[in-house]
Amino acid sequence: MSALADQPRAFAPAKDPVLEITNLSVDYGYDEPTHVLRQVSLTLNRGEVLGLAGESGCGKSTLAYAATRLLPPPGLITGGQVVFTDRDGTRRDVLALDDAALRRSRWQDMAIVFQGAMNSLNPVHRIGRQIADAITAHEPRTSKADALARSAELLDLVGINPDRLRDFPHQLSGGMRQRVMIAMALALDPQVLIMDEPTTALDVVMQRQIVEQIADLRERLGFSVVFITHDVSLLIEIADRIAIMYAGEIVEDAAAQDVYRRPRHPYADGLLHSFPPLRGPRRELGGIPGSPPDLASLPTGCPFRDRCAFAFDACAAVQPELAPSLVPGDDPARAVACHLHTPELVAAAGFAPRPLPDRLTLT
Amino acid sequence: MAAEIIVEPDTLPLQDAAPSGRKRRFLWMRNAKALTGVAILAFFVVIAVVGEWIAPYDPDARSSDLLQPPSWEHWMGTTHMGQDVMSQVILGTRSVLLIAFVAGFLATFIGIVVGITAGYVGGVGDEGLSALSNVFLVIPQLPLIIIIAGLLPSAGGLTVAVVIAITGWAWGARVLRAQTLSLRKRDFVEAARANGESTWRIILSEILPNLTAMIAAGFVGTVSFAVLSQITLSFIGITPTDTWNWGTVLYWAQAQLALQRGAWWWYMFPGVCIALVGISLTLINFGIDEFVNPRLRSTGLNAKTLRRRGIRPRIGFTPVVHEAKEDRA
Amino acid sequence: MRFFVRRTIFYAITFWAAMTINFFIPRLMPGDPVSALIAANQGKISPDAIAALKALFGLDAHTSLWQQYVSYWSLLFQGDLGISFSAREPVVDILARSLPWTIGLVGIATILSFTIGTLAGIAIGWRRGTRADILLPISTFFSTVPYFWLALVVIALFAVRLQWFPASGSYDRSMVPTLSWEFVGSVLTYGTLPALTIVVTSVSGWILGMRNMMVTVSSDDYVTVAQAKGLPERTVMFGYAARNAILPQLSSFALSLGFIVGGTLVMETVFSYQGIGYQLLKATAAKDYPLMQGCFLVITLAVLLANVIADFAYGVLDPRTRQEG
Amino acid sequence: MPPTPRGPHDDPDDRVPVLQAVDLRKHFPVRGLRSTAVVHAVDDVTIELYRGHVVALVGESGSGKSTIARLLAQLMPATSGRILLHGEDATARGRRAFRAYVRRVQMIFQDPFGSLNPIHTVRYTLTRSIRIHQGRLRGAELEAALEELLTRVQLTPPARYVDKFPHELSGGQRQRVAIARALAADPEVLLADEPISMLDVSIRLGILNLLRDLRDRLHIAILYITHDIASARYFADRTMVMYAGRVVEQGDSEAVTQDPKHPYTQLLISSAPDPDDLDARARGARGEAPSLVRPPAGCRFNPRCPFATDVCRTEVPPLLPVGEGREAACWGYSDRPDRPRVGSVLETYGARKEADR
Amino acid sequence: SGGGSGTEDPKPGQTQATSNERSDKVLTVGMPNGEASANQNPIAPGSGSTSFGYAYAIYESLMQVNEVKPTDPPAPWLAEKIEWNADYTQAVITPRAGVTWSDGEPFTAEDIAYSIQIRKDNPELNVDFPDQYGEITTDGSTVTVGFTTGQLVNEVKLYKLLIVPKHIWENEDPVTYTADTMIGTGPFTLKSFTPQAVTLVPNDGYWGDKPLVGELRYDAFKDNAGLTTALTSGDAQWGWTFIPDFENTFIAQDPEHFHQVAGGGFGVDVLYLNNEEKPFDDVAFRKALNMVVDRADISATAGYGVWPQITSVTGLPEPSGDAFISDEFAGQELSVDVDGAKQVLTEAGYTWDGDALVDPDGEKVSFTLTNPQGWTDYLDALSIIAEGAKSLGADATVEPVVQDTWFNQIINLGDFQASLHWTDGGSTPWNLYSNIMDGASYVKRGEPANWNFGRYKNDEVTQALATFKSSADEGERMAALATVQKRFVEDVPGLIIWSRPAVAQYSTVNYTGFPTAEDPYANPQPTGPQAALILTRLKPTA
Ligand SMILES: Nc1ncnc2c1ncn2[C@@H]1O[C@H](COP(=O)(O)OP(=O)(O)OP(=O)(O)O)[C@@H](O)[C@H]1O
Ligand SMILES: Nc1ncnc2c1ncn2[C@@H]1O[C@H](COP(=O)(O)OP(=O)(O)OP(=O)(O)O)[C@@H](O)[C@H]1O
Ligand SMILES: [Mg+2]
Ligand SMILES: [Mg+2]
Repeated sequence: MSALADQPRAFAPAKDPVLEITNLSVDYGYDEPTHVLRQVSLTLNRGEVLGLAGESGCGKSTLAYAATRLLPPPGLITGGQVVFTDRDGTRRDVLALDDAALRRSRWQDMAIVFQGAMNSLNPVHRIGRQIADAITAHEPRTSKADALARSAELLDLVGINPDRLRDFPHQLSGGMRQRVMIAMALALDPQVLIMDEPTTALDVVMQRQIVEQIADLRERLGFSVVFITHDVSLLIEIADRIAIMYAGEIVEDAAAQDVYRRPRHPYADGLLHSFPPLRGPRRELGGIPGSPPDLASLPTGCPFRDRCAFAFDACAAVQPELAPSLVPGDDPARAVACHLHTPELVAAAGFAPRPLPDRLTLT
Repeated sequence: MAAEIIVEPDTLPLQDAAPSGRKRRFLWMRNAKALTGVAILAFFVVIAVVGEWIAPYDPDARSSDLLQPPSWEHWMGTTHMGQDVMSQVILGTRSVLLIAFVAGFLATFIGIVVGITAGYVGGVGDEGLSALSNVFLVIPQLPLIIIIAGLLPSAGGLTVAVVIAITGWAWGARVLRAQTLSLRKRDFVEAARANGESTWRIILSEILPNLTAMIAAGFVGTVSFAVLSQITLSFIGITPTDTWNWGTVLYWAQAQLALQRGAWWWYMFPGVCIALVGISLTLINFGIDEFVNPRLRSTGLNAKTLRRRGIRPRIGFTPVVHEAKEDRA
Repeated sequence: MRFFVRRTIFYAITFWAAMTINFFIPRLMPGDPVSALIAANQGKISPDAIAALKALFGLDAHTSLWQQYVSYWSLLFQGDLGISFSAREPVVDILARSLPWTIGLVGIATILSFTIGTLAGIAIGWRRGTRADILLPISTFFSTVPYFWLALVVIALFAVRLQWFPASGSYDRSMVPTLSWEFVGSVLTYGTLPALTIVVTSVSGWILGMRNMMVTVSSDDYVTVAQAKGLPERTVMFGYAARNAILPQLSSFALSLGFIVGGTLVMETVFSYQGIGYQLLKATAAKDYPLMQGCFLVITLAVLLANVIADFAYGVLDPRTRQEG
Repeated sequence: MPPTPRGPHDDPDDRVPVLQAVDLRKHFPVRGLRSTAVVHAVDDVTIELYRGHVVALVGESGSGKSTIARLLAQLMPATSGRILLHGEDATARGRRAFRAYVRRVQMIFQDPFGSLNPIHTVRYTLTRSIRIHQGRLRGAELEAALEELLTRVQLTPPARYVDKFPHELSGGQRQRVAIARALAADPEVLLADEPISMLDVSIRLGILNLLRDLRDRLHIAILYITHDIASARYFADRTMVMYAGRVVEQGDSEAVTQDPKHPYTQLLISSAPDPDDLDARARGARGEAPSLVRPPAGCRFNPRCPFATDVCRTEVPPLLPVGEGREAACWGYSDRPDRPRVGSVLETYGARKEADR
Repeated sequence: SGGGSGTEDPKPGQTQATSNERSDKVLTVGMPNGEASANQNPIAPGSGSTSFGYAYAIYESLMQVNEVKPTDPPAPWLAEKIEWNADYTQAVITPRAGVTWSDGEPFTAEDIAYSIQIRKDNPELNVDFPDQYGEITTDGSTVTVGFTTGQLVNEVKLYKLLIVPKHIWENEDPVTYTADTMIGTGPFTLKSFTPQAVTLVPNDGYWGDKPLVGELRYDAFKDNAGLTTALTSGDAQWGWTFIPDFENTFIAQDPEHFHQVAGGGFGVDVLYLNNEEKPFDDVAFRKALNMVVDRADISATAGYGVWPQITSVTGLPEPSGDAFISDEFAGQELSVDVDGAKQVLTEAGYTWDGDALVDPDGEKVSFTLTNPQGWTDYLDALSIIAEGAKSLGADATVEPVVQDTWFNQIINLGDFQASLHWTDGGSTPWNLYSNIMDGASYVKRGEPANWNFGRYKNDEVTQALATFKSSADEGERMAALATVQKRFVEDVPGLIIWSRPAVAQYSTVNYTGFPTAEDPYANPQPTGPQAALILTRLKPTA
């Protein structure tokens, strides 16, 4: 029932999936595992920027790591598929690849920039070499010199003077290191780029530079991006589609402006509207009441129900499923995991479905 | 949406995700390696304690079974004088363990104190202490032991232990110093300082535990070093040969050309005992390092389960097991 | 610049302290060279000869310890290390003769052991939790048995029983050292057992150290990044994990290079290999002060030199140390 | 109720800053063979923290913000300059003085991945802080204190986090543990170095509200270092903008963020994302931070400044008043005849962008 | 007669066919010294060439003394003859004619005079006659050496002096000269030196029987065990080391060729008893202990039969001592007699508290037996002695001590209760007895003694020993010796444990003609002036 009109996006991604995550489950720990991700499904389309936002600790990084199988011990992928579709249409399940194939696929198919990128550089190698490394590993015919020349270009791309090729990581500021990591991730024109809070250590000027750069490159090279950040403003600005995570599950998945202007999940609304505006009138913000649930012992039903103003009896018993929004006029591709939108499911479980309220905001 | 309804049974007991402190303390017991190590060591400790009562013979007593291979009467054979090798080994255990551990503790202690102080204090104090450890690194152990043994009326076990410690701490100190130096600049040390922790607390609680693996390795190293030094000293005949230790047994074996005469038992058993003690220490060391490093802990603790489930935890290749439900639409 | 001055002063002081201690050690030792000589010739030299021997060793003149100390330094600076009591030849000659053997044998063995140990440590640390771990207790077994024990067993087995290698010595006794293939071959055959024993007993230390560092380093982020980049396993293992893990290992290695000169005393004795360690043991037994001091001198110098190298190597290998906050 | 920005001298008690740094300077030596080069991390920074006030420090990454925080926490000696606590020289000589100092001045570190000891549980870290600053609490009291702290930083339920090791926590969770640790000290001054960079907006808000509550109730002085300018506007009374080791602009937060004067501040503000106003954006700004080993002569921003003139390249601009309680270090606001004409960065960059296309 | 008596009648035990042609096989002498030091000076005490032994194949002595049969007259060697005056204060040496140095220079009386003179002039070199040389003169054909005291018991020391060439040495400082060229008169000359092995080749200009050993090599082995290994494997063919259980360890490896021979001589090992301290200040206890020490057991177990048992109560070893045993004690043998010993103790007022022996003062008897650690045969012997003491009820413990301490603070200062020590050999029993009980060597406890460590003092004995040493009258000397023996047997100042003859191992695979038990023509060890004699007697096996 939002009155706001749809704004056409400048860049409309084609609807062909490049990465399909289905029912991905991840545990931490082996004997008393914490189920951090439980059957998470997410699709990334070719050429699309998918924003991933959510509570701190809800499993965003875990999702990114698991999809690339880089989760450190004691992480354990306990189920699901991560199907990558190559440019030529071949599909492969990352989780089923053997070591060699996985190695080959890495960085070319999917590159990742880690959270805490400042520690991600090898302290004893010059950054040029570290970038060139990735190139020569995948393109063995590239000569060292060529690889270094490419590295120089890449550095230039992220706004670092190519003179810095011969610097060691400790000689760079945190922001520069993050940019080096981004440059490195772009080294092989990956089809999917996963970026986990790549700009936390950067000032906004730099952040903008990088974001613009990524947008540019994306347009030029047509790769897809999974962008994880807490900076909602930034996310809305650069993402085509945003997935909101809560307690190890995706609760809403829709086009960026749709999510921002017309959130369909109460949590998404809370999350996207609790940041202070830089311009315009100052306004008081409330945030989301309550605290996130314990991933180690999640209650049954909807994990958000304790903090939700719209919770009803079914929320405690039935786990919501991602389903198309029921709001008339909504993009049919958008999905939300809320019982308000799945009356059939509620009914099937023997509860009385609730009608959609007029206003979905929490406060 | 053709999804089924998933009503999760509320089976998960609400308990702390992490084991409580007490439980945690005994966690290392679950590490098979450490447990084996502890078991072997405990075995020797028991022998060291009750050796006198369980030794089948007086180790000095001669008998007519000269140089007999192992038999039911003499499990480890006899010496050229008909003495029972097993009794000698049993009674020798105490002095070996005592000296080794006293020396190991002492050397580790000095090493920790000097190394960490040097690394943490920095500047002139560091240079002074480093110079000191360097000097001790170059002092030759053997002549020093001879001197001290000569200055004292009887170069008993503890003297030897002290001398071994004095000559053996410097290496550890160096290693610890270097590590402390790098830890000192870490943010968490700074943070603890900024939080108002006292210097010694920072050293003891922030830096030291991060060095535990290193210290444990150093301790194991020093203890082995002490065992070896002591046994070597006994073997070269520098320390008294009247109190039994494994080195003394070997010393006699060598003096009586046991190997040339085919008396392998005289040689083999003490050697194997030494090796067993060393191995037990190493195993314990593994246990310690898996335990003190929280990142390694769960892998170390669950090695067996993991093997059963076919999981090999690795960096960069997260294992995949299809154990969870995969039934969502 | 100040840094270098400080280091120089530091090493000078260390050198002085070590040499002073080394001056006093033999003099504090109980006993004297004469009775040691008599003991060594049990029954062959009558106590009546004591006076002659004292005169021969120059022990009859009474100079104060301080005078001795002063002349010790002045002679040291002239490169004069005196005449060995027991061998009756200049200490410098003995050292010059022994040093190459020690450096050759122990040096090669140490380098070998370090290389093997480090490589094995890398492999084991990298594959932590697999069956490769078994290698550890095995190698530990060899490092925890006393050196001489293993050496004697090895001699009994390979030299006496199987006769594959000679039991003692540095080269075929019938040869006179020349630069011929024959001689080199002989040196190699004679060096095999001692070197093997050194390697086998010392390798586990390197394995252990390297493994522990590998395990620590492997959990660092940059290793994950390297994996994420899809680098070949070898590159990740060596270029990333091992390259960082080896740093502390290297400083130990530099130090142990210093100890090479000291020789593995026991090894040289057991195999009667003519190195410095053997000379030191002999000198100690014979209370041969000049020779002992000579040995101390080279050992001290070597260790200090190794320290300098360690300092330097760390600076080269760890770029972080080049900048200081 | 939006907090109205208050002048620093509301209360006679507060006339003296709790913590003050005068002409602070920090040069890091660059170690090399014969090198005497230094990194000019912080140059001539004067900063005043008043009771119950929040000063935000924003600026380029690598401009010396963290260094200032560390200097103020006295974790490293300043190359020159003075630090005054309640107007008295507070340079801590000796451990006792230092500990007395940290009781009053606490710092939250920027990097929660590095500032928590990996081998200690959350319980240990917080217990230590509580013990140091609140006396020897034991048993139930201690548990209550721990619980209270964790709840304050929204790590709830506390029991879930209290026995975790840092590596078992997400970035944001670690950051909150670091905050809780500083809070346990009940300091007079809190130096918060990007305390919320890894938190999601809702928790970010919670933490900011918490800090604001501390400011209002306990009159803590807070130095708030951030890259999130919107939060500076929301939370800070005053905002200082740094560039390459120098303060380039300072003043009332609302004014600085709504009407930036210094070209760098303009660039900064206009670079900040704002989903409601996608056009107010300086696009295509290029260039990078200058080397701090050999900083540019004159105004350090001059290589990137579209308005720079010769005077900017030769003479260091002082902080010039540019309005009520506001200062900017830009020759454009001087009355020199050769001053540059400062226009709108946004326009300049916007125009360039158009030209590019 | 220096020359070998040929191979016509092969000795039993060495029944191999031999040839009289020089063989090119190497005869390897094994030395347990570890490493040869590059000091070839043959007269400096402890120098490499003497302790390694090859000096004795290159330099020769004046006479050949058969230490195995010390009573045999010395055989002329470099000296044609040596004549002493009546009180043994002057010796006239007639050099052998026709001898040349290996550099071709003739050997003359000057060389002998010079060789002795440098010993006199340099106390460093004067091990044998410190401060005892008188005037040394030469008339070109003979050399007259004067002594300040009578040297009857020391004459062999003169015979064994190595002679060096004056024409080379006079330009050098004899103390520091390293004599690298090794110009001697001996049957061999130096071919090459390495610290591991010293190689000698026959001296073609040798004055005596031309050696048939084509090459002689002295190999360094680290210690006894190393040498044992070399001997048992045949890598070394001649040497001397204590091989425990030598019959199985060594000889059994090649019974036909491997031999161990032990010579005679007067050297013995003595358990010094501290005559001034409890419990050994009581002659009854000393006697009793003497009666319970099982010397057969000690010799067999601790000494592996290498060290022969001594049976005579006088302590004199067989066979050398046989002629010196006084009539009174002829045939009296040491035996274990615990009851007899208890009897002696009971008579002296000792009692028993249970098993423990209590002395007349009412104190329990206990003592320690001290020796350096590492001297394993001694320590084994001590523990057997301790067992004997225990059979009396005395509490005896064996205490190994640091060798240096023992040398410098224990044995010489008399700070022990019982300790094993050797005695000098010599050509008469004089050294044996003097070393144990000579009042002339007596110093107070706490002062360093050269001999008589047990601090036995009896003027009668002191006098008798002096008489024996200086008297020219055979009868008087034997009477003095009888006195000494009587006191030795009755006072038991120390316990003779076993004899310590010169022992050597050799292999007759390549060469034969070594001294054997049947033909002990010389001390069988390679390190001594006798080496020149033995080497010229060796014959290659066919
Ligand atoms: N080794 C571990 N053991 C147990 N739990 C873990 C472990 N590592 C992470 N977790 C838990 O998994 C959850 C998800 O962590 P993750 O790092 O994916 O969060 P995130 O969404 O990236 O958060 P942030 O935005 O703060 O980085 C957190 O609640 C965390 O506590
Ligand atoms: N210990 C040090 N040694 C040498 N240079 C340093 C050191 N610490 C910081 N610097 C340099 O000082 C400058 C300021 O660093 P600082 O960490 O204060 O920046 P910052 O403003 O906090 O940046 P960010 O926003 O990225 O955290 C940087 O150029 C940095 O490289
Ligand atoms: Mg994260
Ligand atoms: Mg910072």
